[in-house]
Amino acid sequence: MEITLTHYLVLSTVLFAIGLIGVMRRKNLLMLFFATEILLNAVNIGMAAISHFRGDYTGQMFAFFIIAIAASEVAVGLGLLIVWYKRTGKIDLDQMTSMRG
Amino acid sequence: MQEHILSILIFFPALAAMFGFVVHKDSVRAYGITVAAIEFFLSLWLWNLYDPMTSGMQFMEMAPLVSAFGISYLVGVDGISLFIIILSTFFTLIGIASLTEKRRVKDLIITLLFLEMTMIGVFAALDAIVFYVFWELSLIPMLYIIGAWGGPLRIYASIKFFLYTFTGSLVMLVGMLFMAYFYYQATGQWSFSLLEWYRLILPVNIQMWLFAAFFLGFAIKVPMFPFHTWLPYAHGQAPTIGSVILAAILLKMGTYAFIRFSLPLFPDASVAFMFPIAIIAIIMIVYAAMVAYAQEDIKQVVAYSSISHMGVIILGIFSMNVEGITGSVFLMIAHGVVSGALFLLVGVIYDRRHTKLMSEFGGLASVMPRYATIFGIMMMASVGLPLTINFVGEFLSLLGFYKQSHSYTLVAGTAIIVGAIYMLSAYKKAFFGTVTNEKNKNLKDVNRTELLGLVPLVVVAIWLGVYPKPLLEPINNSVEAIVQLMHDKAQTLEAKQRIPDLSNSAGLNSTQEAH
Amino acid sequence: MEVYLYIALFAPLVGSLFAALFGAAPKTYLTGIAASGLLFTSFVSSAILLNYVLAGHTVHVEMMTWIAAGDLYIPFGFVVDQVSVTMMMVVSVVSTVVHVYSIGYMAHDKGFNRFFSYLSAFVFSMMVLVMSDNFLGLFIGWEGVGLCSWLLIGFWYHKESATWAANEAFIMNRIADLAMLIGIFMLYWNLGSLQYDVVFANIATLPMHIITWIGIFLFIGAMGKSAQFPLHTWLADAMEGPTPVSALIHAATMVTAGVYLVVRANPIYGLIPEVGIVIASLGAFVALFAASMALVNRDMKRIIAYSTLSQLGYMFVAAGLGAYWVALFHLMAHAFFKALLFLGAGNVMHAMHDELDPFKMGGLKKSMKWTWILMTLASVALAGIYPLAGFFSKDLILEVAFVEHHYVLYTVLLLTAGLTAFYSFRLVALIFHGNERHLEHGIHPHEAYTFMLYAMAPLGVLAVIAGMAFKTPYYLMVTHLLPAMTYHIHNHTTFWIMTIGTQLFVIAAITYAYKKYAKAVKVDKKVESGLLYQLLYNQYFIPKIYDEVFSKPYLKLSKLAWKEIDLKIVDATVDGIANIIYQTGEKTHTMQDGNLSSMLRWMVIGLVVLLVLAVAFTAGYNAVNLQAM
Amino acid sequence: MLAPISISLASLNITTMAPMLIAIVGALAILCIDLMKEGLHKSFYVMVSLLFLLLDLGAVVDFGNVFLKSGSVLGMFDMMLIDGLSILSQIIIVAGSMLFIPLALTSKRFHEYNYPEYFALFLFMIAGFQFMVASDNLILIFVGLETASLALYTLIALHNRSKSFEAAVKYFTMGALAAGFFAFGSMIFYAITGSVEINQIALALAKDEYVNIGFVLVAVVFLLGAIGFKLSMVPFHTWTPDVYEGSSAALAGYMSIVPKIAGFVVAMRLFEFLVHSGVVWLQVVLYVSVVVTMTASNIWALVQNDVKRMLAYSSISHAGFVMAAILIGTTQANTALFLYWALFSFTNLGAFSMLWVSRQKNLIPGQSSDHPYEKFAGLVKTMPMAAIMIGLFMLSLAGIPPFGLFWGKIYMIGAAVSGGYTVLAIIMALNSAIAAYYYLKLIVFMFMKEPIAEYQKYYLMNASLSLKTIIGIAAIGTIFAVFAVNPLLKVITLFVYNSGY
Repeated sequence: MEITLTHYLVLSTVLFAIGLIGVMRRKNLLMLFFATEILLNAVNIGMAAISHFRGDYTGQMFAFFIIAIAASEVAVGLGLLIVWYKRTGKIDLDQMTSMRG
Repeated sequence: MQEHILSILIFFPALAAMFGFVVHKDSVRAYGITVAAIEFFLSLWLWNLYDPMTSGMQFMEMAPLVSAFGISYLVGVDGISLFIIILSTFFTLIGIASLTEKRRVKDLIITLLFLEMTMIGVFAALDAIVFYVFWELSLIPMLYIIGAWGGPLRIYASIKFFLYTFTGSLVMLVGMLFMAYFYYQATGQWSFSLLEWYRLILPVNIQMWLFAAFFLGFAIKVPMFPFHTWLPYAHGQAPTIGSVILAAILLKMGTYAFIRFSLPLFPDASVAFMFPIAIIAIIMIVYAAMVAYAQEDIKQVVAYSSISHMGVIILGIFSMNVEGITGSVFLMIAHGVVSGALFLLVGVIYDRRHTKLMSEFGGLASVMPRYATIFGIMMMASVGLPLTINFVGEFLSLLGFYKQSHSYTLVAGTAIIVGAIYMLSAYKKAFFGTVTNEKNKNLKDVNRTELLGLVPLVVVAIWLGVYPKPLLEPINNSVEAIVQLMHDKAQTLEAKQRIPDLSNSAGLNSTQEAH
Repeated sequence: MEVYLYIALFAPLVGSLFAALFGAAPKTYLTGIAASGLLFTSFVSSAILLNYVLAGHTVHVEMMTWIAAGDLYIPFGFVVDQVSVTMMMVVSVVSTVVHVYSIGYMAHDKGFNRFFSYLSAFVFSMMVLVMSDNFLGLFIGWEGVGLCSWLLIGFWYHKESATWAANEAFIMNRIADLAMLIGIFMLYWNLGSLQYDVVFANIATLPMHIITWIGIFLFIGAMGKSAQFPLHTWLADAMEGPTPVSALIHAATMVTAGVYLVVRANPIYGLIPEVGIVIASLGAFVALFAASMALVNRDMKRIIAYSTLSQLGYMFVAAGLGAYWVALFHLMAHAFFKALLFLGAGNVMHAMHDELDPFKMGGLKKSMKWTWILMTLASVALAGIYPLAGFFSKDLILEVAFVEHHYVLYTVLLLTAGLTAFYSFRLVALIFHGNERHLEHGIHPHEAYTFMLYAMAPLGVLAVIAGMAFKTPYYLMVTHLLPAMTYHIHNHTTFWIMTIGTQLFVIAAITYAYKKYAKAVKVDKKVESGLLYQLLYNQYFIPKIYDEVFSKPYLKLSKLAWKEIDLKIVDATVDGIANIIYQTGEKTHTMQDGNLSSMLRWMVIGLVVLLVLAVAFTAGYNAVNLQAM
Repeated sequence: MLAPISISLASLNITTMAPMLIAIVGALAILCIDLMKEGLHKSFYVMVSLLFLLLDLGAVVDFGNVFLKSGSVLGMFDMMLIDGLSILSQIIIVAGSMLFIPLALTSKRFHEYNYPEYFALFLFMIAGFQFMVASDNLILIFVGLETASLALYTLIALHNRSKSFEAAVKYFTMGALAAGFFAFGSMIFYAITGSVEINQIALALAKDEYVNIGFVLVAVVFLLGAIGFKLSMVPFHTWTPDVYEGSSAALAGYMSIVPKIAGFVVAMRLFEFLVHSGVVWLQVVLYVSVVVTMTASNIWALVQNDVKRMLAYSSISHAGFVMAAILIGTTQANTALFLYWALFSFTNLGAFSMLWVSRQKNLIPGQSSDHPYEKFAGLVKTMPMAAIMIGLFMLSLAGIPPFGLFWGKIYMIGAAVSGGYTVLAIIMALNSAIAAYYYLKLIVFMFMKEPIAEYQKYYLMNASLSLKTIIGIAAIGTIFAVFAVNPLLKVITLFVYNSGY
């Protein structure tokens, strides 16, 4: 079977869906961050594939930027997470409801 | 200075109010009276300068404000607005002079002076947006007056007053913007100037929509049935001064706007909506009178009586002829004087007893004869006795509408019956009979401060009832211009027929084109 | 002459304002004397004007502009012509008398000054009413007398019944005033003016139905002021006011304003005889109707009030039948003797400490001789016995009805004449003859002040001679303006049979009344419990019906309008809309539950919904496009 | 093999990046200064930041002149786009930032201002926003967006309270999800058009006549999610109230203005060509979301007990109101957007500053949030000027004339009317009426209730000269806006019109 762009895109979409589901379901903050990483990386796959099939480097460039951004996001996210953990001793989302309404 | 007299009139109170922050609170009342008196004399001077034979706008001032969007500071007076402006300054003066409020007088007086600015602004504005600015701005001082010095339900009442009026006027704003857009389409330029708008002849279906949009804003302000329910609360909770200004001036903004906007801009729609509005007016007259009759609180009686009288004014406006509109403008002033005085009078007794329930009183005529006399005179004026100020307006308004419909006028004319019913029965409850309540036995009659406010009103109420000519003449001239304009602009056959053509009659000798 | 006109008109106003100055001050005779003096001035001026008019002139002045708007122009204009000068004389004579009388009558009242202020104000209004040269000016006076009537009926404001009656009178009059206003509107829009001369000159050019409507509306206005059925109930209740007031306002002047209006508007009514018939019929009906109520009433003043009502009916018969000068003549004559009757009743009331039930009086002729004489004189005049005033004016109306071939009206009026005689002398008999029943109640009557009796004397004289002496000069004068119709029964036999028959009939009624009431009062229980008696005694239950049908339902409806419609529907809708918005907020803001998971879920849900919409739209779009292809 | 790269430096047109570079240099300078000398007072950093922002603003204004002479400028491989929109929005961004940065000079000590990093991050963030608006390349927009967002998360967290961290985490997580949306949307556009430049995408789509309308819409959905998050469109708005509540009032005010104008510009670039191309779906969706955003947030604002939260919902509502411009898409509407936002920034600046000056460090017992309405009860009796100020800003927010926002409001509604969206105009007007209620509620508390003793000492606790100055500027801007409207309108119209919007 030849692997076409469609396959990549489907993979990308499936991964994105997985990410979305993770984002919705995960109650652990760390896991949640992982899910967002999956989201971004799903896009990376798609970008790279399209870029390849179109013979255009823009997509790859985009992917690189996404990687960079994902990395910085992790940095900031983990920073926040650590502080939060230090203060509360938990990283459970359901604890985080002091503001509402 | 003469050419800027309107701007001076508008902004002098506001400036004085700012200065008022500095005045010590013990002297602020004197300050307020001084400012209001100066303002009043300025307005009299305006009257003196005003040429009663000219129908168009006088003392016009123009300064571009947002020229890119066609908004400019444009003010002017004609016979219709002149006297309402004088009424505003008059009542501010009377209100401050007879102020009995003890709590935070300084804030109150500063607020009143701001309110005065907005009132004059509304009546002097000839640019729709400037008009709207003052229109909305007038809500705020009133909100504060009701909310801060009012009765137990004051916050509910003030918010209701504000939101209700605000909602209506926002719809009106959309109408204004549409109107400006229409002008833009017709001429390629933005303009909010009323005088420019007067030149437009709009398609009838657009007139209908715009009329409806403006109507909502005005109707709530008037207030017309069924948008009237804020009024009893506002009056019921407001302090005396608030009720006085509200009844005397603020309500007139709605009816004034009908004459200034709805009629000349949308003559065909006005004619088309004439009968629905007449029905509303009749409902206002009769229904509000009935509700007034059922009231237990004397202030509410006066409040509902306002609605009833405003019904007559509306009827006069939509009579579309000179007699009716002139009458309604005059009745605006008359009702201002009379209802203002009645609210002042209710305030007198409220200050003494801290209740307004009629069941608490009875037999006051023997304890407070002077009070009862003044109240009686004002009540009779309110009932529309000839030779009092109200009669002239009511008569002309009804007379005017009779031209349009006989049967409607017959029903509307019950105003003079139902009005007598609630007023006389209220008077009977409060003033006649024997004094049964111990607390009323030693009530003091009206004192000098109170007389200071009341006597001028009595004088005006009778003077203008006997000799209304100084007012009627300029009003008449300006109204003729508007009616002629409406006739010229009317497109539908019905409108052409319903709105009289004055160009052939002798009455137009002194009339010039409105623009 | 204009000076006299202004004096006649404004002297009462000056008197009123002068008295008003002392309104809050303690009683001072000065007010009464000054007011009376000024009225006398007014009377003198009127007399001078009368003299002038008799010479065939009229005076017409325009004082100043009142209302001018559009094409409407209404001045304060006054006219003294044959009709108005008659009215002016009546008004100024009766009011001068009443003023002087009141100085005595009100001597012990706290509101003495106030009373004169009101009373003079009334005279001023009445003068405006009769002297105005246009319909709206008339309306000023019309409403002005209404106001003064309200003030004076409710003069003793501490009495519930008085204030109630005052309000009733005012409101009932207002109902009629509305019709009058409508009539005025019609005049204006059809003729462009409200001046009498313009209106009357042009009225004939209008289509018939419009004239008819104008006539009807104006007459309804007149019905209110003149208390014609069905707007009559206020008049009897108005007797709550001080008796001089009843004499002046509710007998002599104000209530006749309606008749005056019809007479004044005779060019209009002359064109619409059908309406005239209706007016005459209603008048005849009221004459009988009111007289019937007077038969059994046990309230002295109410009896006289019903009598007034009945006589007003007579006047309307005359006016309706086109005999305007006859109506006006009876108006004048009636004013004299009816005022006299009331003032006499006032004396009796004073003596009886405000007792009104004649069944509790009796034999007063001993202690109150002059009052007895004057009241008997007035009653004789009222009954229409030759040669007193009533004979000339009232019998003339009977003749008019006869000559115009309205035999039903004639019969009714004749019957009423008998009834009138009966109740008048029933009253006289009960009060002045028989046992001194009042002694049981510990009352010792005394005659009124002498000057009060002197004050009444002119009326007494007029009651005697007015008919005899004035008829011809009056006729000659007034027919300059009013249609000069003479009503002669050409058959001499018929004339004499009618005149003598009427006189005999009336005398019989008087005799019967004396017989029944002059000796001892026998209360016939059987008659009193009878249906007819109850019906009459309760005024045909009309006040009750009005109360049940109009007053109470109106109050109920008002309460309903307020509590149910205004508060529970109109206001509740507004608050409801606001509440719905607010409650939506309250209910839905929990969607913001602060949990990050649900926030993320909202975002994804939003995305998914949009995606679904996008897919659906695309599917639809493609489908449409495929079809298009 | 790679083709040899030959680029002339001139065509790079590196000056197009000058404004952002100034901000970045400023940030780096602050960090370097901190390395050299620690413990400098915050006023130093505030002023240094201000200076750099001033330079930044100068550069932007300079571009404004260039633009007026010669139209849009492209640079950096056509990545940068300096057109009227970018200039206007950069002016608002930089000027807004300049007005907010002095709010750091409170009289009480707040610990985040002791970190120079705070100011460095602040400048980075501004640079990020500037990049975002100065490009029509999705990559650069994305990078700018993320740079700014990441800095912002950190700024929020630096407030160092439990609620701030919670806010930062929430914002961050949702931001990450939104970033995913943006990336995925871009990917789809890239897939169907082979470009990530908006004007190229537009051309490509127009060329094949939107044959892939389904995919276009899917891409639009994702981008709408991402931008909608930034602009807090319902239902992507849920972060807003919590984040505003968690962060300091000053920062919350900042967030209500600057990030949003950046978002609007991106939205204008992204969606308007689609609206104009007759993508009915987008029109409908925008219409609905504008109405829902305005109305729903207004309704929620009604029931808030905390002023800052109320203002959060109110700013959602204002954003929804302004989004209408993108739906209407006429020049007048786009002009209205900028006008509205410029006026809004003054008023909101004032409103949040007034909260900021009365911020207390510790809550008193029974107090559930920083700024409950009760805190302001009877303010007119204790501090009339403060009450009048707050009242003024509230009235302006409510759109009462003649205060600032009114003019924006009528121009926007006027744009809706002239754009043929009469019903929308009425909905917008009625929403103003609903909104008036909650603004009034604060006025009612201030002017019509009795003061509550415990709160009294916290009024104006934070006030310092610079804060008062800022409030004064805001007040003047709000009151006398009427005189500024005409020049603003003229300039904005010129810029917007010449940018082809």
